[in-house]
Amino acid sequence: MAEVSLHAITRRFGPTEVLRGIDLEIADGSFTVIVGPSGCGKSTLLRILAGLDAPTSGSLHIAGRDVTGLEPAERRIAMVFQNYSLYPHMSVRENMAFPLRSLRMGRAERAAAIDRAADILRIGDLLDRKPAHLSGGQRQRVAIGRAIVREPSVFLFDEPLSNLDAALRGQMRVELAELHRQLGTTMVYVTHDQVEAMTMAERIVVLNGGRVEQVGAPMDLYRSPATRFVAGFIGQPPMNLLQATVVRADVAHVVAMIGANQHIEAAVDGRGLAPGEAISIGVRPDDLAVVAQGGIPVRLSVLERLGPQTVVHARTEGGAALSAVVAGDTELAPGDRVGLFAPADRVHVFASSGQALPRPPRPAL
Amino acid sequence: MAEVSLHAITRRFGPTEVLRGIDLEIADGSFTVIVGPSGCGKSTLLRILAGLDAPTSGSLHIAGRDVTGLEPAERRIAMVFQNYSLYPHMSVRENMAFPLRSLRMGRAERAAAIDRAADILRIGDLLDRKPAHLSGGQRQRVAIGRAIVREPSVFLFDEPLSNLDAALRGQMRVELAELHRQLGTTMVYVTHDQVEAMTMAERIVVLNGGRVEQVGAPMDLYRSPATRFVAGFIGQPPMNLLQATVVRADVAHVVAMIGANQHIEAAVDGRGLAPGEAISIGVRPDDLAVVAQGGIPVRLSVLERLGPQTVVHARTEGGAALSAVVAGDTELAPGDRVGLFAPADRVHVFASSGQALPRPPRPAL
Amino acid sequence: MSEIRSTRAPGPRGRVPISDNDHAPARPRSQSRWKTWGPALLFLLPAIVGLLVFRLIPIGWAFALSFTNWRIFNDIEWVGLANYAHILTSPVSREVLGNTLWFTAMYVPGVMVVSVTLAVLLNNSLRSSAFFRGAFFLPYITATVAVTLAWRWIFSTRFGLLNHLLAQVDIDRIAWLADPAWALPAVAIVSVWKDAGFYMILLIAGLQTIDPGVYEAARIDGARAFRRFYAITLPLLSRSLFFVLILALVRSTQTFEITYALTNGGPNRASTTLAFYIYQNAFVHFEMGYASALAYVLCFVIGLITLLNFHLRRRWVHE
Amino acid sequence: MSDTLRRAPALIALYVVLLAYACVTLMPFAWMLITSFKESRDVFRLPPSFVPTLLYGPDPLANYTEVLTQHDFLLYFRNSFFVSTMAALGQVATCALAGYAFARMELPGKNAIFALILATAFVPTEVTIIPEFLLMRQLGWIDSFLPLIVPSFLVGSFGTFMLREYFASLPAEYGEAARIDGAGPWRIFWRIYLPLARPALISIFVIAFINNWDELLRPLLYLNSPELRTVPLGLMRFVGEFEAEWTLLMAGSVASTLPLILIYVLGQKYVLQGFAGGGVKG
Amino acid sequence: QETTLTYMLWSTDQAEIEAGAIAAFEAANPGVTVEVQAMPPSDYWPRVSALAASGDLPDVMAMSSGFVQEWAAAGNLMDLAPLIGDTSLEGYFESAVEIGQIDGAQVAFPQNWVAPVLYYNRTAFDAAGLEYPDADWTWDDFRTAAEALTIDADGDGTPEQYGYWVYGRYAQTDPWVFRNGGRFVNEDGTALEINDEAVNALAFLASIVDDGFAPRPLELEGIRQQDVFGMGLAAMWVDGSWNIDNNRALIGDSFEWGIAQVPMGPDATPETAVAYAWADMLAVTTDSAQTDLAWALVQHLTGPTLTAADFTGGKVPAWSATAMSEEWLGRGQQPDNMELILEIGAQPLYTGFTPNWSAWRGYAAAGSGGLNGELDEVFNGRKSLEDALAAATAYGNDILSR
Ligand SMILES: Nc1ncnc2c1ncn2[C@@H]1O[C@H](COP(=O)(O)OP(=O)(O)OP(=O)(O)O)[C@@H](O)[C@H]1O
Ligand SMILES: Nc1ncnc2c1ncn2[C@@H]1O[C@H](COP(=O)(O)OP(=O)(O)OP(=O)(O)O)[C@@H](O)[C@H]1O
Ligand SMILES: O=P(O)(O)OC[C@H](O)CO
Ligand SMILES: [Mg+2]
Ligand SMILES: [Mg+2]
Repeated sequence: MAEVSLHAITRRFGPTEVLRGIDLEIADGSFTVIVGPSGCGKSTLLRILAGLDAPTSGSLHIAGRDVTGLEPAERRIAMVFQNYSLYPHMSVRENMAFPLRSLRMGRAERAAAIDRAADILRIGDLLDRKPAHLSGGQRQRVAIGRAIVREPSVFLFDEPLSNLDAALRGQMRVELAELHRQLGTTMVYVTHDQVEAMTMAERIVVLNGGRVEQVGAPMDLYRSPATRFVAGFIGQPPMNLLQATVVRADVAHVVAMIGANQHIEAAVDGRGLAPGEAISIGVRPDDLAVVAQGGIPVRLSVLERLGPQTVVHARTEGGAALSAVVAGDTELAPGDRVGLFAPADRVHVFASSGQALPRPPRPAL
Repeated sequence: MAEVSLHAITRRFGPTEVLRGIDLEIADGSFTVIVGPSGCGKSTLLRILAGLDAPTSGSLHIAGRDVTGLEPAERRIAMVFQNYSLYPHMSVRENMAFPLRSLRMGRAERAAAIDRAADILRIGDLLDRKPAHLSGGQRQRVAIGRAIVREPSVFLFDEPLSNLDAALRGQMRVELAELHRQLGTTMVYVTHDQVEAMTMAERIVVLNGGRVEQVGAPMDLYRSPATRFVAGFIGQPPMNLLQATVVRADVAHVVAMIGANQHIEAAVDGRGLAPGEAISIGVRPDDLAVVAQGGIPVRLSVLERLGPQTVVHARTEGGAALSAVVAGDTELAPGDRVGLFAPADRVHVFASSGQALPRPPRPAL
Repeated sequence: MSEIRSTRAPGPRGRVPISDNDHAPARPRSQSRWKTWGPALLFLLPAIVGLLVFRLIPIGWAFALSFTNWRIFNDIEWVGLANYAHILTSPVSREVLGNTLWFTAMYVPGVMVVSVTLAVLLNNSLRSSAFFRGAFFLPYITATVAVTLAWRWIFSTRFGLLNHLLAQVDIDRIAWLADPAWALPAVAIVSVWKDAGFYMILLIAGLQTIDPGVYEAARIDGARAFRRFYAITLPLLSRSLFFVLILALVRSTQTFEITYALTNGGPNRASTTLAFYIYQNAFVHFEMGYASALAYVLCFVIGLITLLNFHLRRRWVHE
Repeated sequence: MSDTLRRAPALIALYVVLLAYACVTLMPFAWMLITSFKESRDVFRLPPSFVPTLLYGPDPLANYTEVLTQHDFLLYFRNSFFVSTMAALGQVATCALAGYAFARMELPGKNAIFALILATAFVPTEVTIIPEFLLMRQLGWIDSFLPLIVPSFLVGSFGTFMLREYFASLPAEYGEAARIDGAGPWRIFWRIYLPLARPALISIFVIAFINNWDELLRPLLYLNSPELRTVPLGLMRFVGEFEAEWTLLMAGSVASTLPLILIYVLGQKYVLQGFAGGGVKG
Repeated sequence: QETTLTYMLWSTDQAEIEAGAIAAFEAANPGVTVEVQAMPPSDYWPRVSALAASGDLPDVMAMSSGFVQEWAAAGNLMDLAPLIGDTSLEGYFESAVEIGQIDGAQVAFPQNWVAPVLYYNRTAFDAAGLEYPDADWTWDDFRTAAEALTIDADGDGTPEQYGYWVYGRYAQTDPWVFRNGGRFVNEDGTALEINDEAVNALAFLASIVDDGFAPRPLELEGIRQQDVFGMGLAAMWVDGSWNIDNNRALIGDSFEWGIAQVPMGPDATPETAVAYAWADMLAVTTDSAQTDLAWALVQHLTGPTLTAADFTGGKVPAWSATAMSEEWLGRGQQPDNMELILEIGAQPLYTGFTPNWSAWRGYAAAGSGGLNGELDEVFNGRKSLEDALAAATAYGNDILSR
């Protein structure tokens, strides 16, 4: 019942165009994460969805209704802010009652709605506290509580977890995902943290410089980034990206040179490329294997031992930084010279425009 | 030349004892991370090291010299604060010159020191900006620059990365580790983020409630946590901890019951335990395998797909939360019923006191 | 909408142009403009009415009067610029103007130094600080006339407390209130005494917005107390200092109650400042036209000084 | 500062300075207090004496009882209290509305209005008071509290400035959250921002109350009826044609300062916060 | 029918004193209520000025000799002559009534009058073996007495008792000037023209100070000037007779004192040596709509209604019968020669008031400036008399010419 669709939305602040024509369909009941670097226009987009800001041009429909000119309150949306924006002088209960009062809901009805929301979020015993006496995670939950009491048809989240510490962030991610399953309401979630995008989203919208770079399911973006930007942005540790020049290219292969005389092969459709052309080569750290012989020769600089896996940071002879993920612990030490090898079907190639080259067409047997 | 040693340091604020007797030896040139939950006294300890605060009792030596009563400036230390504490009215250059002026260094010498530091940290082109016009990561670097110009013999860091976003935090972790390699100076680093502790430390000091819980290399703490607290604190996703009762225990095995009729076996020296005793069972998510048959039966709730690995969150029939790490992507979906299996030599057992039970003694062949 | 923006939006606060055209979203014009402007206008209505009726009307009226020789109980006679011309040529008004500048030169630095010192000394968590703040604020709230009488007693030449104390260190009696060299300084002393507590409160408030971490960083960096004060505190307090400076400047040109009760402008005009002279002309001699002209000269002087300060502001105030 | 404070000698030096200056600030007040406990003829004894002679007599509070009972001072206190409270409340209300609008609402030309409000504070009262008087007469407000209350009710430069800064320093997100929650401009102001500005509102109330309490010129010009007299007018009764009744004047002054001290002590905590959040920034 | 008369005066004490008389007036005129407003002089004048500006002056207002000319010139004061008609004014001091006449119009009517006198400390005179001052005293006699009365018993260079006490105020210096035939202003009061007799009188006073027989005013700064004599710091003093009350309160019975006329100057003849006195008056304003009733009130408050007890200190009732009553003469109190003031009032009077007198003479809140301020400079030894008078003349003429 509450799909959201944006048509050619632009937003200008004075001379700068912050959103440059956004077309987007958000399915009813989906969990969509809008991700992108700081300043790319995520918040602006979300605020336009909320009605806190209006687009310079373009139109916006929620549940089939044109809401472009409507007040936030008329859109049946709720929003959770990065810093929670709980009303500091009101108790948790009053915070949650605030939107209900606007709806002129009766006292008993209000109490019931609050209890229901408190139940879902397990904050029943906090109802009489002021926000100042809550921990970060509790505040987060209350902010969500304030959003859900109104039973909106779309939830908007603007980096709701970025003020929490790592452990809590991990925990709240899971809780939010569970909440979405429970409520089934459309959720639009803005973050600059690709880990959040990857772990929570059903669909990710990657925004860059006011434009949509790619839309897709998390693993699709991870495996098949459409552009160099998406490739570098999605995945932690980030994809290794190297400058290279084309040596050979055909419909199923590209061989490129990185650094002096070091070749690397990628299984992509290289038909658009000419030898000598400048391209970028991308390899995910977990697609790089540490090998004693062969591969790209590197010298290890830093090892990050996380327990279940170790991230190996290294530099090529040319000085370029590369990282690889090794499962579990490792005997390797900084200063070691090893090779890093990537299978050709895991190597990505990006044209100088930034566009990814597609995998070769299935051989028509 | 600059080892740090603390003897029986205590600190009381009014009635509350924040540090309860800390003995610690920090080796010259080492990178030591002090980690612990919020409020455990980490900052207090670091401030005592810096001379910003004085211990209620105990003594402190740096490079063999008793510095307990000395002013911060007399200790040859430098400190980087969580919120950077850059002088907001001074340019980057002036910020870095500030400590040098205290040393009555000449103009030319000062300029040289600043250029050197700026070089190391790649902030040469920021020197004339004010802190307000720097991004978070740049500020962080300037704060470090201000610390290194003085060539202190000990660096103190108080959660220097916690104000940065995830991607930047990852990047700065590596940079700091590289900086340590480059300078070789003793570094004491305080954080509540165990990922930072794991990835950066040569030695980790786990602090809890004003006491040292465990000191050791990161992987030692990861593999052999001395207490239930350390076990739960170190590792991301955190170790699964379950309430259990002892069924059988001997020198090499403990069999315990978790939930109704569900048994689990651990290869530990269970000689101190009596059947029926309450214990905690701990299993790291990456030590749990998802199996179709056997293991602990669970129902999957949330899947976090990170790319190289997927974190599977599940609930047992008794309602306890368990998580497991699966390499790469997976076909599993929320709602699936599977089993989770842990090999006995990866299962940890904690007595009700919180102490870990040791692995069984090597059989004397 | 322009000022309602994300806290993370970059750019110095308050610099965003107010004109709506720049970034206001394209909305159906007339209707939604009034939707935003209407409430704003209602909110401002009391202030606008007050400004018009109780400020601008009397001010405009007084300005018109400055071109007359109105003596309140007389008929009004238009005299053109005669009042202004007289002010510029009369030796008395030159003397009074000189006194005003001299008073400002004593009062403003004096009150700033004292209030900054007090603020710095009291910007801590000592339990006794609240008491001292109260004690230092007390002069600001005690009735000027009554307390100035106490000061007359302190300044008394022969039987005064101050000269008595000075005698202990072998300093000769000073006729504080009757010596042309000392009368204005005496007025300045009492004025500083009376106002310092108020500015102190403003400055403590300013100090409390300084991140204490900066001081810790400075200690680590080896800066001793004095250097921390002039290299950290002063620059970081500069916004407050500027605010206090403007307040003090305006006040220095407007104090007359203390002069009235302490020296009556004497001896022989030595402590007559412009504000007191305006008061004399307005309410003793009832030369309302002349007093109004004097007031506008005063406004001009204050305005000039204030503009100059705003001009110099960039040099020493750190945003 | 804490490092200096850790050392005993520095702490002692600090206290010496503070106590010395406290003597300077308290001395004149102490003199007022002592004089208020003297008999008239002891006031100008030579050499001056610190002995509050009345305290040794049968009726130590003689001056105070005379002031309070024989001179209708209780009435004056009531009047002053009413006038100061109303004027201060009004000022808080207007400044809050205007400061909020200046900080958070959109209106063409609002900055010009703001500048005008600030600039008009620079014009000395002495010259505008007579035109103001003629204006009040036109309004028919002479011999009522209206001229004392309404103008400060409607304009307060300092307060408007401070509240503008204060409201600007509060996060815009509260208002946005409230808009999403369906609140209109008034409700956002009334239920969200106004309660949050409490420290600033209290500090403006305190300052406005003090200023109005001390006001002499306006009551003098506007009030005729004895039953409308305010405390400063009442005090002026002790300043006679040839003589001042010093002891009564001092007793009255001390008594009239007490409410201000009380207001300050009650508001002290907020005054600092209010200024810190408002115009005054480090 | 009911009417209200408004009446304003500059002394709250006086208002209390008159309360009875007012009540009597109301009783005698049924339906009339008198609304009284009193305030100190510093507040009174701004207040009535504002009322004048708005045309709201009270029916009856207290009027000072110093301001009467300006107020009359501005047309605020009603000419009482038509109201007086043939009513006999015989009971009043004639010269006091004349002070309220300007250009033939009776714009104000006296309630009381005052004159400066020479106060002297009889106990000190006795101790020094001096004769008390009398009508034949010359300035030389005065100087001799001042010298003899200046006593520095402990020899620290600062006399504990001075012979005399003076500063630049009109009531302290101008009696000497006028008693020497001196004048500050020209005939019609349009310009300052300080004549030689005036200069000589002021030079004489300055020499008393310079010779150390009177303290420099700056020495005694911080002590109220009217307390100096009463505190025993000076044995002689010239000031208005209104100070008698203050002296009584301050001196009690700590010493004996008396009053005398200010000695006649060497340059004067009995014709030119005028007495200096002025009156506190009541005026009916031109804003009054009930002038008959107002005049009735003025008559009531200036005539025999008020008793001697209603006049503080040396204020002389304008109704001469009251003044000459035993009660006013205050038998049994110090000074024992109050009739001296009445003698002064019988002499030809001169006030020297002009429009803007307060500004050029230096009066009230402008008291530190004008001639007053310049003379203080002279007495403080910081300026020559010549320079001071030149400056005062320039300043005064600037004011009078505007
Ligand atoms: N009210 C405004 N006035 C002017 N510029 C603005 C305004 N709001 C946003 N911008 C600009 O628009 C751009 C996009 O801002 P936006 O807040 O949408 O970024 P974001 O993607 O949310 O970044 P972040 O991750 O840092 O929150 C920024 O360059 C910002 O400076
Ligand atoms: N100056 C102080 N006065 C009183 N209590 C204090 C003071 N400083 C710290 N504490 C208390 O000491 C305890 C430890 O504080 P500390 O700042 O060392 O914790 P932390 O481990 O650094 O926590 P976090 O991770 O939140 O920074 C806390 O309970 C804190 O409230
Ligand atoms: O000079 P003052 O102020 O003491 O007053 C004297 C009176 O005007 C006498 O009428
Ligand atoms: Mg954003
Ligand atoms: Mg800390």
